[in-house]
Amino acid sequence: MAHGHNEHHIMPLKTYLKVAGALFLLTFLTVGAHVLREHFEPFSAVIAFAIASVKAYLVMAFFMHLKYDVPSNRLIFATGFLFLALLFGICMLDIYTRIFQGNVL
Amino acid sequence: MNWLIVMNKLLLAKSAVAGTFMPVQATEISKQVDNLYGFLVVVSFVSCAILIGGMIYFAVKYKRKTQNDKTAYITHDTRLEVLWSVIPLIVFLLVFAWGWIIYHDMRTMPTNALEIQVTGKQWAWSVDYKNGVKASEVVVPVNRDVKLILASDDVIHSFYVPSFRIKQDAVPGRYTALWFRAEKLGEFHVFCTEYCGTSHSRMLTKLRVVSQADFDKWLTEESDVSGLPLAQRGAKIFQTRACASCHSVDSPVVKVGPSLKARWGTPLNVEDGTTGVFDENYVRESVMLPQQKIAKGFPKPSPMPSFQGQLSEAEMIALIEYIKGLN
Amino acid sequence: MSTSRLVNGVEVASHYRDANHQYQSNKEGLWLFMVTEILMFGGLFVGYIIFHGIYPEMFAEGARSLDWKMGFINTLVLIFSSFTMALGIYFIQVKQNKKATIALAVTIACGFVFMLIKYLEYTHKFHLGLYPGRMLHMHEGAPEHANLGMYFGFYYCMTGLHGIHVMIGMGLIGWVMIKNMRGDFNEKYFTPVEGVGIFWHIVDLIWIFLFPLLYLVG
Amino acid sequence: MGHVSTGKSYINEEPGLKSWFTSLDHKRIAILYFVAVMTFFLIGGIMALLLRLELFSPNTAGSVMEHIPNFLRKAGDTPADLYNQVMTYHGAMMVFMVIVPGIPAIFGNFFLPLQIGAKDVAFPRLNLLSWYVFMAGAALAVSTFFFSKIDTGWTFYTPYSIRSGTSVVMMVVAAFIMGMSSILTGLNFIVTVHKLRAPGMTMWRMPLFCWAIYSTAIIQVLATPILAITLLLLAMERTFGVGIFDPKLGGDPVLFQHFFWFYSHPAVYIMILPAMGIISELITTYSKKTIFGYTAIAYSSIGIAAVSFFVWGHHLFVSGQSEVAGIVFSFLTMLVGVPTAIKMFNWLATLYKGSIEFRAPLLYALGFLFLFAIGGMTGVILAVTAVDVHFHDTYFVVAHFHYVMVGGTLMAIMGGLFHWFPKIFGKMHSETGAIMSWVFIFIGFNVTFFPQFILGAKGMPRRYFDYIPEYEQLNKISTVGSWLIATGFIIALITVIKGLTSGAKAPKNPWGSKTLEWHAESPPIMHNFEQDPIVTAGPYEYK
Repeated sequence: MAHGHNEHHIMPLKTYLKVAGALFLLTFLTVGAHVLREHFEPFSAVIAFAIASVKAYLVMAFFMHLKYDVPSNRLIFATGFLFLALLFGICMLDIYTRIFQGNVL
Repeated sequence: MNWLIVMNKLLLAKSAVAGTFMPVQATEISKQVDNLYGFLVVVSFVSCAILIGGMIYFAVKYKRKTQNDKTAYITHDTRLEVLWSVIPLIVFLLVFAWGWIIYHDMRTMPTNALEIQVTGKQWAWSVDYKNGVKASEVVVPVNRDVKLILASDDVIHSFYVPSFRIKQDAVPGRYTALWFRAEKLGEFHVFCTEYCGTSHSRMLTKLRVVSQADFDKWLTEESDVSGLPLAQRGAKIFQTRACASCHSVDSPVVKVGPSLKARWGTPLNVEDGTTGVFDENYVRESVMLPQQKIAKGFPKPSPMPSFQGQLSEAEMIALIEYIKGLN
Repeated sequence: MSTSRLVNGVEVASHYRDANHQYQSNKEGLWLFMVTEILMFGGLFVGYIIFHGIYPEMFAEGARSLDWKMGFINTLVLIFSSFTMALGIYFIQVKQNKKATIALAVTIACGFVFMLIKYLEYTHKFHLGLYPGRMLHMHEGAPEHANLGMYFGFYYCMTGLHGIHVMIGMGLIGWVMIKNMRGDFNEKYFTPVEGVGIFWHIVDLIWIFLFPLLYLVG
Repeated sequence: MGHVSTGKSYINEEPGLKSWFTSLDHKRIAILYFVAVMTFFLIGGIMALLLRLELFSPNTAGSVMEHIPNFLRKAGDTPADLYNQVMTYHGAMMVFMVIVPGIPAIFGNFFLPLQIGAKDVAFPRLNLLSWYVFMAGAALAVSTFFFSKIDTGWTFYTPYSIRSGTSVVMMVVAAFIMGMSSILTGLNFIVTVHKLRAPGMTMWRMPLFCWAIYSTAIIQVLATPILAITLLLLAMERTFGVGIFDPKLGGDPVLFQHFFWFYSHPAVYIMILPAMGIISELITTYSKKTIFGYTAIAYSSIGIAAVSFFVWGHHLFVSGQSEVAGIVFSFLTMLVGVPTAIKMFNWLATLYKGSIEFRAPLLYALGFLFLFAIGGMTGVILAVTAVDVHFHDTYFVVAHFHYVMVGGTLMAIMGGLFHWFPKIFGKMHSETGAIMSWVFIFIGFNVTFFPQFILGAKGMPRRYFDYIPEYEQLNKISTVGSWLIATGFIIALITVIKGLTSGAKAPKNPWGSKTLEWHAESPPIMHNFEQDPIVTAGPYEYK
């Protein structure tokens, strides 16, 4: 309860507008990169997801107010992604080592 | 030092324990597994003795005497706690490494092994040799590396030979493999250990270890079935196709499907109400298209697989001849 | 047992010390719930990426049948709705509850537009016979890859589950909008709006990744 | 106790049956769970007895399943099919409807707020909702019984579960719904622990039961969503043939196992961690001594919760998972053994120089230590790759997890029940009855399950309706043991009923325990405490 009586942080309207603007811009950027994807191969996927991650950050930090929330809530939300990475990481570990293990078949 | 004596005793106990309650050790790997297992049992026994023994000792010694017993106020002891975290960790890492070494051997396929294709399907194993011999049991020569390539026709099965301490799932859609080098002659159980439905517990077969000479003889004999009388050939097919896992032939007991004992020529009640006679055409239809005429009182859809395209006409005739002979 | 009392115009359940205590607890509960949403969708993403790695060509074939322009419009619609949702909370915070109602209404409208576009996409797919899994039955030509149904399995699972969330979100926003019109919220108490808002942003967040995953990378 | 009681309690403050089903009080909700879970336990237990009866002798002599009345059977089911169905229901019910909700939803619900000095859980409405969600899921699960039943085993492995002709989708949806309930309960408890502790009740002054419930809640929230999506995909697979898990359509059945165990292995710790929490409480109370290594036990709960997410692949050593993955998982599994060992030794050290009173709860706790030591060590054996290849899917595994789940969790539930019985119901139960139940359950348990280790070593696979003759003797012993366990539970049931109907009025703190729940009335009033407690010391200050 770090905020005491002033528990609700109010972000100025201008920030909302800026964030929304940035999100729109990034969406156009994504599509732009998609249209011109031949020039970016083999990185087009990386670009698309990098942009998506930036957008996700903006939504989480500003729209979801995580930037101004208590640290424990940030930690809780991050845990979700962490455990997702775990599931992904180990499944990939199995599947890729299965493909490359020459000695079994 | 005392430690050495203790270690020595442990090792002795270990070899005494290794193999206790375990099936015959028929391969080198099985001895290694049993050694490791024996060590684990001893370690488990020692730690259980410390824990359970300590617990009983304390419980008796510090039994409440009066309502106002004073108890010691001990909150922790860092040295002790580190000790009983680190010692188990070391033991665990030791057995992990030991297990890894053996596991790596199990998973590393030998070169120049005799390759046999084993396919699981509900609920029988079918075994294919390079020369075209098809069998329902695995016959292998002694003292020779054998590699089984496992596949499955339907669901996951698991090929398990307790005496060899080996097991591997047969996964549909891909191949898996296991290998062994049998050192003992004899017959060994093969179980299916991945739950696969109705007759999971009857998906058994034998693994027969014979001498190289007997193996060669068996392989030639098996590949030369065309000389046999029709009914005997049929019996062979009945066996290799594992028909016996669902149909009994020596008694009227129902396993999964109807018994075939003294069935030939008898009247037939089909599940949809029609009737007929148990004759050549009915048997043929039931083998090729099992869902067509299911006998009354048996599950619908029938669990029987279709053998359409798998049995030649010649084999079908032999099979029918065999069933006729069961009367 | 939950009896409540009124503290500074905020209803506080008896097991909380004060309004802030209650607010912080509710907020934490919300975030925990959002973690489960992320993980649930995440499972689908993991499956998608793994099979995309195994069958890249099949997935490319599937992605070609999607119209990225539709996805693009939907992305814009959802981002805009996220913006209006955030505005809704902002207006309650600055005591402009009427404007908040409008912002929430616009958010719901965006939800409708999103679902409408989804509906058009789905019906178009159905028209072509692009159903999930074994129901896939292309009316013109045959799929290049026999298991194309898997791509559409993922497509319908992911967009379908997302669509269900959009609809639930619309319902929830409708609920807080009505509550707001009744004057249940003030600058001190608007936890339900904030909760629904976070839910709606999660829906947006998931779509931000679904769009490149399904429509662009393929 | 020198204190005038008004005679009001959560039990009688609101009259009428209806008030129970609409109550937001955490204690009443705990009782609702108690009744439901015990009912399912009874059904699951009867199934277990049936299974053991079938395995009394090999199938040549005929099958017990033939005596199942016709209206409970699907047309054409052979005895083997019936056995597989009973086996599946036993597993699925005991896991999803008894052990997973068991301790958290009953004792956690009742005592977590009491032990941290709160008036209720953080979200009382959500708490009641979780019960209804759980009951809806459970009802759906039970109703599959009247449709096509289910025969996949509780693990729903593909592709068998895709091809099985039984009501898999219904069961999967039921498990999904019960999973939601589990998530909501976990979420509720986490916030309760974070936010509702009484003044002075720091995290490090919480009783260890609360730490255990807290760790469990974390697993519930983080693991269950993956189960949810896995089960949804399985339902999709069955209805649309999507092909993600179906090898016929290019899918990967081993991936299903990964996804399934990503939940189900941590779920094993959902089942055992709260039990460990109860044991910590019992051992300190009945040896009248502060717990040894409080911090270590608390951290080991969190440690187990964390590491439990990294070890699921040890269920897949022979499944066709890669060798590398197998080795990695074996290594990580060893790490989870350490915090478990720490707990065991700390409990042992707590007994040292205590004043040990042999009451039924303590006997159950000692029984727990005994059985869990065996269950735990055989767990290590199974985690060693090379050895697991032999033991995987044999009765050795069956014995191991029963030693942990029954020998561990169920012993803790029974110990907790007799420990908290006076607090929950405000009446004293018969000590003799409780001890007799322990004698039968403890002995019966070992008679039932120890022979199964040997059966497994000899190679008898699990989920077998029939077996080869050489396994007969050990199976017979095992079956006889199951009758002893049943007797023990019947005695326990009688003890509980007699305590409820004719037990003497319980004092506030009959066992001289130090934790906060014993400062409340027996049974507690609606808002738990007459005066809001202020905590000034740790939970186990037996000086």
